[in-house]
Amino acid sequence: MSSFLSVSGLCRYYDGAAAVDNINFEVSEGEFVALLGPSGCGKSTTLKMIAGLEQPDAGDININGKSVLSESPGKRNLSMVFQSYALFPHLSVKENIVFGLKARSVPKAEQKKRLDSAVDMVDLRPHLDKKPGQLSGGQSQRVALARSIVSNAPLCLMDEPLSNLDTKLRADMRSEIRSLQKKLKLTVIYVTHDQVEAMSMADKIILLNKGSIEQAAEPEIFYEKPETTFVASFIGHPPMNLISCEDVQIGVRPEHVSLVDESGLNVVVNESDYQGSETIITTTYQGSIIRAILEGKQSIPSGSSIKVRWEPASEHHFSTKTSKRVDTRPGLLPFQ
Amino acid sequence: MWMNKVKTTVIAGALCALAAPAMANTELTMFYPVAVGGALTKIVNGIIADFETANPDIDVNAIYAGNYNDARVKALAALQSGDPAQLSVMFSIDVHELMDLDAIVPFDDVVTTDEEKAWLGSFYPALMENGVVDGKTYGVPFQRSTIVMYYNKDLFREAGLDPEKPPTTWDELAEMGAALTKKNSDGNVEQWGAMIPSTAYPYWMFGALTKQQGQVLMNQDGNETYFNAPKVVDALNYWKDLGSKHGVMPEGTIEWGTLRQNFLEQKTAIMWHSTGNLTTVKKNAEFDFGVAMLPGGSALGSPTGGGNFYLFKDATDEERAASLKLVQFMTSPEQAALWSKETGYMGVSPAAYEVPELAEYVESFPPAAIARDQLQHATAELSTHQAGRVRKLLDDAIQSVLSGQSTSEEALNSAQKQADRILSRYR
Amino acid sequence: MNRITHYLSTGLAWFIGFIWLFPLIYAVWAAIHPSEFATRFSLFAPLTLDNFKEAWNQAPFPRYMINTIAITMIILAGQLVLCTLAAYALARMQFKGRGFMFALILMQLMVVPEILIVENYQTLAGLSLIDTYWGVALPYLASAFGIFLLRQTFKTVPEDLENAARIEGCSLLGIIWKVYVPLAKPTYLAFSLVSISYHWNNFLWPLVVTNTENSRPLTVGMSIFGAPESGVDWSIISAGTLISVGPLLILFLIFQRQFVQSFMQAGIK
Amino acid sequence: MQLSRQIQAWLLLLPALCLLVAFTHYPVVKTVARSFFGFGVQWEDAASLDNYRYLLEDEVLGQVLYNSFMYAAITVPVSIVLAIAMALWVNSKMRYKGVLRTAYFTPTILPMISVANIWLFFYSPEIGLLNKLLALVGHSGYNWLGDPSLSLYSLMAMTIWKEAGFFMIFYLAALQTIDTNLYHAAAIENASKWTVFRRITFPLLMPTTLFVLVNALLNAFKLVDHLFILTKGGPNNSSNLLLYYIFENAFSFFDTAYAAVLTVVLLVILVVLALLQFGVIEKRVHYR
Repeated sequence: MSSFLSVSGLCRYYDGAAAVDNINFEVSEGEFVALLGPSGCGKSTTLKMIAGLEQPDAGDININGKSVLSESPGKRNLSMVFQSYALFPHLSVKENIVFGLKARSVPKAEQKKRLDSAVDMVDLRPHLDKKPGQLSGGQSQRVALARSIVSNAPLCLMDEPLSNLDTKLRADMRSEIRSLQKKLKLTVIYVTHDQVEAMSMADKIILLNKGSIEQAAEPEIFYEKPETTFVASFIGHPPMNLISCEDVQIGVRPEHVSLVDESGLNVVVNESDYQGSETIITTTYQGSIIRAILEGKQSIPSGSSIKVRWEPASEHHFSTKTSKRVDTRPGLLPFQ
Repeated sequence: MWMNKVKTTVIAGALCALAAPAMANTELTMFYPVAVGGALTKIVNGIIADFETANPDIDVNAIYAGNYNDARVKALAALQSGDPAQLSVMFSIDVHELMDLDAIVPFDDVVTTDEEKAWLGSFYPALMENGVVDGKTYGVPFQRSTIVMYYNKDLFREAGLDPEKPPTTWDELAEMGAALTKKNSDGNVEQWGAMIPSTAYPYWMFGALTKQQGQVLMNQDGNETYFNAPKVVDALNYWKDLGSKHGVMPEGTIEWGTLRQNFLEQKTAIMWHSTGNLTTVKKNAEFDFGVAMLPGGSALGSPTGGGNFYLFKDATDEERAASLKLVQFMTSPEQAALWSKETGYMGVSPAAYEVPELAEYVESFPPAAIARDQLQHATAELSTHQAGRVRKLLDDAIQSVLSGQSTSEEALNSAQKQADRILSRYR
Repeated sequence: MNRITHYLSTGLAWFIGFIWLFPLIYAVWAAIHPSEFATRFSLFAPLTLDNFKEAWNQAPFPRYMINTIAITMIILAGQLVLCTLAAYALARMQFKGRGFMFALILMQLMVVPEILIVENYQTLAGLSLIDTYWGVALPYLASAFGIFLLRQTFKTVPEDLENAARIEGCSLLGIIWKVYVPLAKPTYLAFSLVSISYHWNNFLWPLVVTNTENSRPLTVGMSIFGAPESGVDWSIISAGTLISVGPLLILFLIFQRQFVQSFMQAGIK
Repeated sequence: MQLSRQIQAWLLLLPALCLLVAFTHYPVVKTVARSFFGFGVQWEDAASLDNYRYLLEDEVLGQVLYNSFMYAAITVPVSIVLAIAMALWVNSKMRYKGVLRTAYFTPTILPMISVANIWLFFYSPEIGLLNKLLALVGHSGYNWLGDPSLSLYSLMAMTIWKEAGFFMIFYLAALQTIDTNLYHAAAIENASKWTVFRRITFPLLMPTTLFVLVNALLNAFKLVDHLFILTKGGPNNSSNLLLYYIFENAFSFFDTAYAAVLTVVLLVILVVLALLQFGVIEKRVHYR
């Protein structure tokens, strides 16, 4: 499959410091790609450069094989959904949705047709004449989506579109956006700092840290084969335990740690955190924190000593020096 | 074919160019001020309309520009902006300043025929004083006045005075003024004996008082003033004494603009004011009033005042000829008579008073002739180089004395000193 | 005790209100009664409209009115356009020397055109614009106050709105017109009303720069018409005053609520 | 290729900038130049200090400067205090406060030049309203405009009347933004009205006061319209103000050069006020 969007050697500096530092990736048509990372990692800057809202200091952006760097945002044939929704407060819902069509002088009849189908897709029919100020967060989100839909642009950029919604609504919108994307065969670049969103929605995740790509892969690879300690500690909830051991760090996911009576690692319990279906206990082992997820309610008093263990096959190993994955020396820890 | 077309065009163009001067009217722009009451613009517009009817080849754009100062500013502004006026009515005393700015030409250079020369000599000589410099006539009198004394005959009768015998000397003015000043039970004055305005044009009123002492305020060349001459000091002392010593006039300054209203509301029995107010006073007074010459000190006297016609340098010969025509028209005996009757300003030439209309008017309303009769005692109005600044020096001195801030000697000495400094470079 | 201060305060408020309105009340009184009642009060004074007729006849009010409206509108339109463009550049665009330019513009807040009448007069004379609408208007077209005000307002517009509009294909001017202008409406309204009332009433500069009825606005016309030199007739002057402020007064009475509210929304404080 | 943002920015700025330079910066520079090179309405070839020498000898100038400062020093604080009081009244629960607000604000939209004639009637001795009112209590009245010790104050009264209502609007806007919870908290503390004003309202109005103060000061130096009708600066310059004096020199005396020197004096005063304003703006930043 030839790449629809390709980003190569992209750099952006603010006051001499690199916000985006030599980023390369490719996106195929119809793919849903999540740009994941902590705040300040450069994911939004990357998105803005793709949109044309910012100019890169180096590198190139190709859409359909053509460099778009010299094109203004309006000419790149893409749409964008903003974290703040960016709805025009002085315009009605309807006017907001067709704003771009008007700016591009799309014929009236065509405007109406596209509006109608978009409105039905996102269920906004009863709210068309309201002003954004009268809408709930979810409704505003839908208006922003509708604006993106009517543009008929094959590429849609989403900048943390769900971060202003409450948890329940967020889950609903996740699947809704995903199904919309599939139905419209949209190519989506989705910026988020929420790994759950990325894992559950994306075909491919690009994890950024300090302006560089840490890893780019399918979601399950992120879980199963994190390339760096940063990835390892970013994905999963709670994140992977990292235990220093000579020149490697051993990574074990808390869900793979179990409580044993004998032949385990001696650890001291710091606290246990009851979360309904499970309990997360935090323990210390030789200065490293080890968390374990246990089923049901477990009350273990702080300060008590217990034993834990895991299957050697579920261990990941990272070089202490480079923080990169090393696939040698399994089962390093002696379980007594 | 093509050549023909060009030829025709060229010929047509040339014809148009030739025809243009003959076809197009000469356009004149003139500014004029109004410094007294009434709808004078209407009257001026009427005269202009008559002139245009009589001279269909001349269009006159007469612009009412406010007071004398405004008119001068506007006329000079028009000159600078490259869209000049060809003639204007401006303060008779602006002559030195206009000459310094090289803005005006003397009428002597424009009049050619004997008839025109005769016209130039037809005005009252006293009215020409301010307009003649170095033997050449730069200003022709138009809306000219002297100061006259308006008095309320009813109040004279009430005070037991003879309404046909207004004061003729300074002493009489003080005496009769005292009789005419009425106080209420609180001891507050509710009717004053006399008022002489001391804002707007205080130097003008003062010119009357000094003339009555037989002293002029400046020389004919306008480069010397006599502000601190002993008789000038006396004159100012008398003015001040009317308020502070005789108590017949309010102390402090008296507003020029509201004085007429004061007189009409009988708050003062006597006022000194321009003859230009005569018609308005006549129209609005609900009492029997008289007009008299100003009372005399050692002599009678009043400065002339008001506006003269000036011709600007920046004009074509045609425009200048048309301007002269207009000035002649507006100062002709017939128009001057009409103007005088409508406004109270004086007829500028003896001939004007022979026009039956004005002659009859004067007969039926004798006050209309007082200004003219007073001309024999008249002198020029204060006019110097840098007139505005010099005038203000005197104005400030007068006001500071009347409001009790300094003595006449101090104020006038200081004014004279500063005037000397300004005028020395013109000597 | 508290109640007494309350009544005193209320009384004072209305007393001052009365004094503040009094000149206008007097003008109405003087204008609708014969001139002998201009300085005298009598309940039974006869009513008349003659003063209006007289004033109307003595000065070309319609012409003055047209001039004033034209000048005010030229200034307002120019200010709105120029200030919007400049304010946007200063609020939202990165360019070298922005801070310096802003400081240069703010200078006009202190050095208002009134102070520079002499030189500005010379400039306009050089451009042959004396006694024209443009002559009156030009020095005021670029208003530092307007630029400052709009810049502050534009800065509060979320940047994402602009980004959205850019992605939807709006040009730079399109963004200003479709996003910033509508969002700054209260500021525009407040500024417009301040500008209109300022220039409707402006006197010194028009006095200097106008010569004739071609461009003379109401204020200058009124100063000539009502100059004390010609002897004050308050009845006619009052009538003239009412004629000249009438339109603005009516405009204000209609819009006063919006005016005050837009002031508050615009955050002019 | 789209125009670079730099060029676009300059294009947007250009029209306003050109006019500002033409009618603010260029005339300032030219005024300064004329103050050295000017003579009357002409230009001289060589610079001289003659105009400035006249400045030192000018006896009127001292009076004019004194008047201007007095004018500012009195009208500004009085207007501001009145404006605050008006804003508080209009913002309270008083009945018919809309009428009151209109009354306070009306002077702002009346042209100074027309209304000055009406004030002339109030001030006129003998026939004027003020003295007639004084006569009712048996007082002989004053020559409001004709007495040098009163004329300037008479002008100030009209200025305050004109300005206070305008400043009120700014305070009204500021009052509406004050969090009502503060007043509720004060009510729970049972604070007196005066305490509430002194401890809550007034401090919160401080930024507005600073802003209005500077504007009022600047206004005080350019508000001279009423002089044209009421006093023309008299009697004996007792009510003459700097800007009117500049106008007189330039347009009555045709001494453009000296008017330029006076303008330089005014500019210096304004620069000092400008520095003050920058201080104020800096302060305001801290409040935000």
